[in-house]
Amino acid sequence: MDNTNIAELLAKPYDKELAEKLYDPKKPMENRITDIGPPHYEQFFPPVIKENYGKWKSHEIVQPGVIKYVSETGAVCFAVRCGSARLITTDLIREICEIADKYCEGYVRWTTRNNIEFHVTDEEKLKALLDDLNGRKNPGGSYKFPVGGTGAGMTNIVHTQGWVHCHTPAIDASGVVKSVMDELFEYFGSHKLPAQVRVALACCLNMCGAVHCSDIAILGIHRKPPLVEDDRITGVCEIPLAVAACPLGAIKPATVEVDGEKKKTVRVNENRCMFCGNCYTMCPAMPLADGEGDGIAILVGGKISNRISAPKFSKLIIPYIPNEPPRWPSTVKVIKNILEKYSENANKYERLGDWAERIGWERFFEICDIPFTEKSIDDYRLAYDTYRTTTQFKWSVHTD
Amino acid sequence: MDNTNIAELLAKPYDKELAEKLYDPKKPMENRITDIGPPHYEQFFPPVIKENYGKWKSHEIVQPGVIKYVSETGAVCFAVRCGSARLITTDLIREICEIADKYCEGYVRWTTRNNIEFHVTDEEKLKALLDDLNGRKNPGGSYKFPVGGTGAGMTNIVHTQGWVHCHTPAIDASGVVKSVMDELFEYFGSHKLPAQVRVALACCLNMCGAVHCSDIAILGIHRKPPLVEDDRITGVCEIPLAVAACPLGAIKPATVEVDGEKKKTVRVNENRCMFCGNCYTMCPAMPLADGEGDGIAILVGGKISNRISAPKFSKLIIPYIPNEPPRWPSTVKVIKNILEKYSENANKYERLGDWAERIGWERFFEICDIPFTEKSIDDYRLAYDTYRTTTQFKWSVHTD
Amino acid sequence: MADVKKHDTPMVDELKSGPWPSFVDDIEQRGFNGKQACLDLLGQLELSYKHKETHWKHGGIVGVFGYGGGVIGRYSDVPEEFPAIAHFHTIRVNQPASKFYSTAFLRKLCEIWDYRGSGMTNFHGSTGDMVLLGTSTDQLEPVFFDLTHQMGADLGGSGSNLRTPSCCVGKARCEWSCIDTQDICYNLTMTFQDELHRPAFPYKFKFKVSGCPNDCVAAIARCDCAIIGTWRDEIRIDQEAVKAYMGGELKPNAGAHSDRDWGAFDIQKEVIDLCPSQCMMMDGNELKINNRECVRCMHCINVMPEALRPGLDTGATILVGAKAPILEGAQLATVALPFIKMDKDNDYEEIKDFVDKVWDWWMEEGKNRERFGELIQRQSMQEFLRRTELKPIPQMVKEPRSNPYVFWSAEEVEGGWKRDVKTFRARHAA
Amino acid sequence: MADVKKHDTPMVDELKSGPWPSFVDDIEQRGFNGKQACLDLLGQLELSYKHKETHWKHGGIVGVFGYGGGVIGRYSDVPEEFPAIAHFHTIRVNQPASKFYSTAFLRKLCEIWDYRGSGMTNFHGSTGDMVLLGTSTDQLEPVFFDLTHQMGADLGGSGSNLRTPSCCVGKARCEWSCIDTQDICYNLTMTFQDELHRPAFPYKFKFKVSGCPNDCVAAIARCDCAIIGTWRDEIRIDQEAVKAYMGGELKPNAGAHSDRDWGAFDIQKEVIDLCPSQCMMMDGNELKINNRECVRCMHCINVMPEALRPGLDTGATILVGAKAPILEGAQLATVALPFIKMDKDNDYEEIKDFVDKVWDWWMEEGKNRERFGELIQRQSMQEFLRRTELKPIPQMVKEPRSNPYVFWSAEEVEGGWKRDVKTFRARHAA
Ligand code: SRM
Ligand code: SRM
Ligand code: SRM
Ligand code: SRM
Ligand code: SF4
Ligand code: SF4
Ligand code: SF4
Ligand code: SF4
Ligand code: SF4
Ligand code: SF4
Ligand code: SF4
Ligand code: SF4
Repeated sequence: MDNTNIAELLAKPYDKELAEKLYDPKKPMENRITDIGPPHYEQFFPPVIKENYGKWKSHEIVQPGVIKYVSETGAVCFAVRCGSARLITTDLIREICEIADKYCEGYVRWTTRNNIEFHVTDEEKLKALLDDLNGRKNPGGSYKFPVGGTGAGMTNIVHTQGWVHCHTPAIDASGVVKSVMDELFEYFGSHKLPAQVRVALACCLNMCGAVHCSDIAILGIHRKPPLVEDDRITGVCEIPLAVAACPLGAIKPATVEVDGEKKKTVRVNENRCMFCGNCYTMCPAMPLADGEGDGIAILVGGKISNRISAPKFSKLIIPYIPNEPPRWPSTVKVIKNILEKYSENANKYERLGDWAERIGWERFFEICDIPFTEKSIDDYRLAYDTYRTTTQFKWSVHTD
Repeated sequence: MDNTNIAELLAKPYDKELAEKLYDPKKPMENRITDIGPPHYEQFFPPVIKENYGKWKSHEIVQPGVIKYVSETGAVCFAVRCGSARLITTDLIREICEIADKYCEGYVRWTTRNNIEFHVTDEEKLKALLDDLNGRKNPGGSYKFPVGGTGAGMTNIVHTQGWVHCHTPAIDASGVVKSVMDELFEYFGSHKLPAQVRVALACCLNMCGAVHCSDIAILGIHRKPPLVEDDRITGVCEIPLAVAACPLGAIKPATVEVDGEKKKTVRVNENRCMFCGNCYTMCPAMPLADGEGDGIAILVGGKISNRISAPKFSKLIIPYIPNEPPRWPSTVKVIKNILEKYSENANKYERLGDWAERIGWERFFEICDIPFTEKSIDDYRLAYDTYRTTTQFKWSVHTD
Repeated sequence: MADVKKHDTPMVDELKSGPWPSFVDDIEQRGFNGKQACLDLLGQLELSYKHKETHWKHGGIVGVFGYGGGVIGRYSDVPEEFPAIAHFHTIRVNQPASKFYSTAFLRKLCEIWDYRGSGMTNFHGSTGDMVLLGTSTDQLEPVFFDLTHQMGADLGGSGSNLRTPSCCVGKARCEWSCIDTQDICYNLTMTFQDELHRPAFPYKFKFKVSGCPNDCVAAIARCDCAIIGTWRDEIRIDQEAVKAYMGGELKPNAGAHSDRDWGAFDIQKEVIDLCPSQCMMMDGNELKINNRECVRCMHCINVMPEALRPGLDTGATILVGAKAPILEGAQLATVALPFIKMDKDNDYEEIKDFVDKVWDWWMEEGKNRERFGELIQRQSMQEFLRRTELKPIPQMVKEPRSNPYVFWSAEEVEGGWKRDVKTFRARHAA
Repeated sequence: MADVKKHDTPMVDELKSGPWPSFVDDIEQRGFNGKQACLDLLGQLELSYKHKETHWKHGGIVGVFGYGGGVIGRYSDVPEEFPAIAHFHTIRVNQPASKFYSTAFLRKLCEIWDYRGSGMTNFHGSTGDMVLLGTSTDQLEPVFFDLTHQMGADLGGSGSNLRTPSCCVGKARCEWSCIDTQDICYNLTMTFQDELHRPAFPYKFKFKVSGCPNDCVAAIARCDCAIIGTWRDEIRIDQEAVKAYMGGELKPNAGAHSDRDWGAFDIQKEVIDLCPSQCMMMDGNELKINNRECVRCMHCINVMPEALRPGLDTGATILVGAKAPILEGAQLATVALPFIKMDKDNDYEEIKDFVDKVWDWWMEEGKNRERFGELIQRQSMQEFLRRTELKPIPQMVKEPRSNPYVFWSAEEVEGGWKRDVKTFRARHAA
């Protein structure tokens, strides 16, 4: 299988019966193609991209969502970026293909933040494409392909599975993202923030959304220690693994009587539990999820790029907001407020975390009117490095 | 005993027999005065200080070592600061008293860095005092009372006991200080550095000299694990305490045969030892000192004041220089070099550590021509926070 | 079209309104369009909205023959109510580097997935895969055969193996890329197919490749081995363009701040003063950069893309050990190799040699579920350097250590560690 | 004068030359002047220079009756060679706050020490005591009786007790002192005499008092409880003096940079640009400070002492937990109370109440040889706040935590922690 040239293969119609013909469970290696890796990228490049690979000279964001690239060869390419729910159906992908075929010579791309990008090479097509995109709406009225996500604005929220697919979430992902993006929609299609603002969501502490370095992070958290299913645990996991799973050593082996029978199980020292969920990952008989206990923590001020300041972690500023499906109004409100306060107060080019550091976190909490709680004080391994070991601080509502 | 007024008491001649008369070992509480605390400070204030307490308005360093204070009352006070070896004899104190009586109405003070301060209120006396001080020399030619230690210069080296009195030192203190100060003497009596430079010395990791936050720190270190005196250990310390002493758990109880007899003792996992010396502090049968192993580590860039930047720790830049009594030439040389490079390159008001951070530590090592070794990389508890987690760094000799 | 059953989903339906693309509408439409799984998924989601708890069971090990990764098992814990999603495994399909597609490819994928799965996807997963969301165990092998035989596609990673590498758009469209991000990503993926498909590591291992320090694929935060483009020579300056920015003819930051009046562009305030290494200055009308002091943060280039460009002696900085918080806390990646040439001609030998040493050490010493970055923290950066045969340089640390707890080995110390108590006591009475 | 024996000390003698005061000359002279101990000390030092090892034995518990501290026992390990220093204990004498002395006091001290000790001292010890260096066990009680009866002086601390508090020169001579450093130091010392003399703590505990954030007594790095003066209102500005600095009539930083040509004073570059909170500006010829944003770093005041002065609503910031590296690594002190009035009239009640709570906790929970700062690290800042009844405020931290590992208690969580597996499984099939 030559993955550098699969055009021919793709040109063939899908053969629904082929797999069953080739695959014989009794001889699983027969006809098996493995380790071919992903298709080679180059064959999917639109012509202008292929021809100008490595030759691009500069770019200009001609309007939010539309970036014009100019090559040393003089070639021009417009990239049009559209928001996406990421959780999308084959129908929607087909619609994307239809658009790509119509305007983009049959090519399309996704960004690292799950936006869709269409490429055209002349302004006329650009205009037609934009009109087309803006016109496509869902039955409920939402845009199918909102254009934006560039420059000093907000782009798509990187997020994870939530209740749509994962087994460990403390919150939903897609629903929260939709609720936040609806409210902050104006920032997606405009360049009026001081710098780019990256919002991310992860539905549990595993942080598949890598929210640990985002300007604003929405994090699903549990707040109740794991249940222990004494009658099931030995059947579904090994006690030593469950015990070893806990970074704080809060899990100890135990023996209990279940229906008159002695059973090996574990006990959790609940006061030492920090709800990380690693025990559940290792052992299905230790679920943490709880409708009342679970909810959202907000972290802010992280970043990835090495621009001006070094990459940094997001900081926990709101330890808990209850789950409020379907629209999570409290979460939406605090995020909007932070974004607006940032927008009003930060300097041009200044990322949210750099702003907070410049004015001081005491001032950040004051300006954003967020109560400071002990939960924001670190007490994990490297906690000491976050203590304030100087008399340099500002007076604020907290000291008034 | 009224410690706010001891003038009368002091006026009486010293009665050499009194103690023996009053103290009866069989009735130790008889005649015993305890818990009186230190003499009240106020009675030792020179008149101008007492009268203007809390009224000082401003000051000017009229020349290195001489600070003129002006009070709201119009009063003026000159403080004349003199270097001192700190390790001084009663003869020298008497000489200080003689000077204080002659020029300073019988008062004198010591600074927090062990310099001596004389106070006079008029310029004439000031001149006479300065002349007198400059004229006093030791038989070997050294100044008894060098004037300086103010402003953007070097002041006295805070230091500790060394081989003169302590049981745990890896180096001498007074000898090293003398050697360094001799070489850097010009900086003590002048204001030509970018900012103040605080040098400190501690003869072991206990750091009685609190060298952990100095611009330049000279630190005595051991490099051989403790010996274990199997035949003595149970007599002089408790095994569990010795075991518990080790922060790295490198000490384990053991039983050995000494002269055919089974003895309880300990064994050290030498590869886990970091030579902190805490075991020896707890147990005299575990000495670390070794003429070949011990020596000096140099740390730089710490500070205490909250001026401009927050207080910070000194950083280890040279892990080891051998002990070279009596004049420690290698140590003196590297310190002088660092000081000079700092002086040439830093901005006005910029402390050594702030300079190193501004130019980047890679550049600091380059400019000071100090080899970077793995010993400068942290591997203790909070090590992660010192890793470079950004692509921001400079090219230097290390990458060329 | 088959008959489909719509559940009552009042809460979930609230997510149809508002301007942002509604996943609910999309999924519901797909459901009405014949996919019961879609409607069952919305039904179960409604139940989750009611209970505020997930309704997926814990894990489930499923996969395709010969691979230990690429499929995540998933079962509903209310299968009677939602039988179409009783099994709902995901298949991670390795995306083409930087995620360009032909519609032919996507259409074929849709056909397969409509036929064999739920019709639902993530485009893309957080690691970068095309995620096919929801099918039953019996369809796993057929999907795999379809992907390999009919599309030339393969699975991505999951489990304790190499995860699907990913990269930024790089030279394909970006003028700043210092390295061939796609080629590196593809090359590593192909070279390490075995590591990707057959879990043999202590835990997951990720590569990401960004063309420059803007790091558009978030490598520095999200992967065990980050490859980030950089340059060693001088930032290229077009002084005429600098003047054009100063004169207001060119828009700063390529127009990224267009919707707000930030006043006239001020090169001093907006560029020179913000340069983290303070290595820029105006010399009359000329912009001067002291490149030896530049830390290549990209800011000036970002602000004046027509005037400034990365240098020509390009390569990559390699950083290691980034990860999410589980277990010991999150880590950003640490500089390991400050600069290496990324040489296509020698098949990226240098980085692969490095990676081999990394894996040797980690596979020998790493504990179960210990990420590579955690191993470094546990065994020390010194050990990392020894095992990878790198020399320690100050670029690896923000600052030298401040604690004095240095380890020495007997070989380093004059006279070694063998000492005799008696000789010591001969000098020193106890 | 008694007959004295000079040892051969060629190496030590090398330390007589050079300009810095030679401790060798001083000690040798004192030796020739009748003190064999001085000459023996130099002799033993020579031996140490030869062996590169100390020649003092480990510890030795000696002291005066009723006190558990104040004396450090010390014995030579080569007593035959240097009999005059066979015993060489030190006595720590509590210095008067800020270390002013009358010559009458010093002379008396010298007399005592010449008669009963080695004639050698440290003026002063690192903690602040007058250190009388070297006497024998039988002289300890007599020295103590002499000190108390004939000088009104007392011992300082050593061992696991309160150590001798110390302070900067403060209002006695410094225009910036926001608090009565001497009075506070004296008051605390007197109040806590029992704690100072009778070890009852897990380890040592230190107080230091600095009048302003310049921290001339190094409190923030060297003590368990640092009291550092500050102000809450506005920096006082004398605009005329500002102009005088700008005009070059006044020397910046009071002349601290006098021996080098740094060029004409530039208020923008030297003050405004260096202000860490960037809260200063020139408004025409007027210097303006946005005091709400000022972090009271002292820089502007240090540079222009004739023009700027701390505010008038003064008090102290209390920081806790600084220490040297043993065992867990060095710590700088952490903000505990951002501001308290230091009220002489109420006998500094507020800080004493705080200290009581600190000690209660530490004495209950502190492990042997665990400094207070280490207890905070081990049991968390949260526990510290609970035990001292302080409310958490952002001033206590540099930044909020970045890891998500937050502890919750059952009371804080809706429904508590009691949950029933059966009810859970009724909703979720296993
Ligand atoms: C398309 C995409 C790369 C890809 O392979 O898909 C991309 C494309 C560009 N990035 Fe990016 N970045 C992309 C994700 C990122 C990420 C990763 C992320 O967000 O997860 C980052 C790091 C985020 C962070 O720091 O937290 C990122 C940090 C930057 C920066 C630094 C901005 C800053 O102020 O720190 C620049 C420079 C700039 O914007 O001037 C930049 C610049 C650019 C440029 C101008 C580069 C160029 O010349 O083509 C591209 C258009 C920028 C724009 O959208 O305004 N790109 N960029 C990604 C679009 C994501 C999206 O759909 O929104
Ligand atoms: C006398 C003394 C206080 C005492 O109670 O004994 C003192 C006295 C003064 N200090 Fe200090 N400082 C004294 C130890 C300190 C210490 C503690 C130490 O070094 O161990 C520090 C913190 C050191 C550090 O940051 O590492 C200290 C940091 C300062 C600063 C901050 C300087 C900076 O650039 O960071 C100032 C402000 C200045 O110099 O402009 C200052 C300013 C002053 C002023 C100007 C205050 C005043 O108006 O009287 C005094 C004269 C300064 C001079 O010598 O140039 N004093 N000063 C101490 C003299 C020590 C000596 O003998 O050399
Ligand atoms: C599907 C995906 C989220 C998504 O919605 O996109 C995902 C989903 C899961 N991740 Fe993840 N991770 C996904 C990208 C990530 C990322 C992001 C990245 O790769 O850039 C991270 C953070 C970066 C990192 O690797 O540290 C990530 C960090 C984790 C962790 C924590 C690892 C750590 O060292 O801290 C776990 C926990 C574990 O491994 O047990 C985890 C575990 C999981 C599991 C397997 C749940 C589990 O406990 O076993 C999730 C399966 C969900 C499901 O049923 O579909 N996932 N996971 C992403 C993979 C799709 C793809 O292949 O493209
Ligand atoms: C005399 C003095 C050094 C000097 O030359 O001035 C001193 C001398 C000793 N110190 Fe110290 N320390 C002295 C001030 C300090 C300071 C500085 C300070 O107080 O500002 C510190 C650092 C600040 C701090 O407390 O953390 C200090 C941190 C230590 C430590 C490490 C404590 C820690 O928590 O890290 C030890 C080790 C111990 O306690 O076992 C120690 C232990 C010792 C012992 C008792 C040795 C031991 O292992 O038992 C030393 C006795 C030496 C001797 O024979 O004379 N000494 N010690 C200082 C006391 C004189 C005085 O009372 O004025
Ligand atoms: S963040 Fe947690 S809950 Fe969300 S997809 Fe990843 S592992 Fe699952
Ligand atoms: S949730 Fe985390 S801390 Fe709590 S018991 Fe499980 S593994 Fe331990
Ligand atoms: S630093 Fe160490 S050797 Fe020096 S006096 Fe203190 S305890 Fe003794
Ligand atoms: S010197 Fe320190 S690390 Fe080494 S054995 Fe002794 S206590 Fe442990
Ligand atoms: S990381 Fe750099 S090279 Fe890659 S897309 Fe972003 S800006 Fe371009
Ligand atoms: S890339 Fe960054 S560090 Fe280098 S000159 Fe430009 S702004 Fe300065
Ligand atoms: S700490 Fe402040 S008040 Fe005290 S002497 Fe130093 S400058 Fe003056
Ligand atoms: S004291 Fe420091 S922070 Fe305050 S105005 Fe002056 S320089 Fe700025």
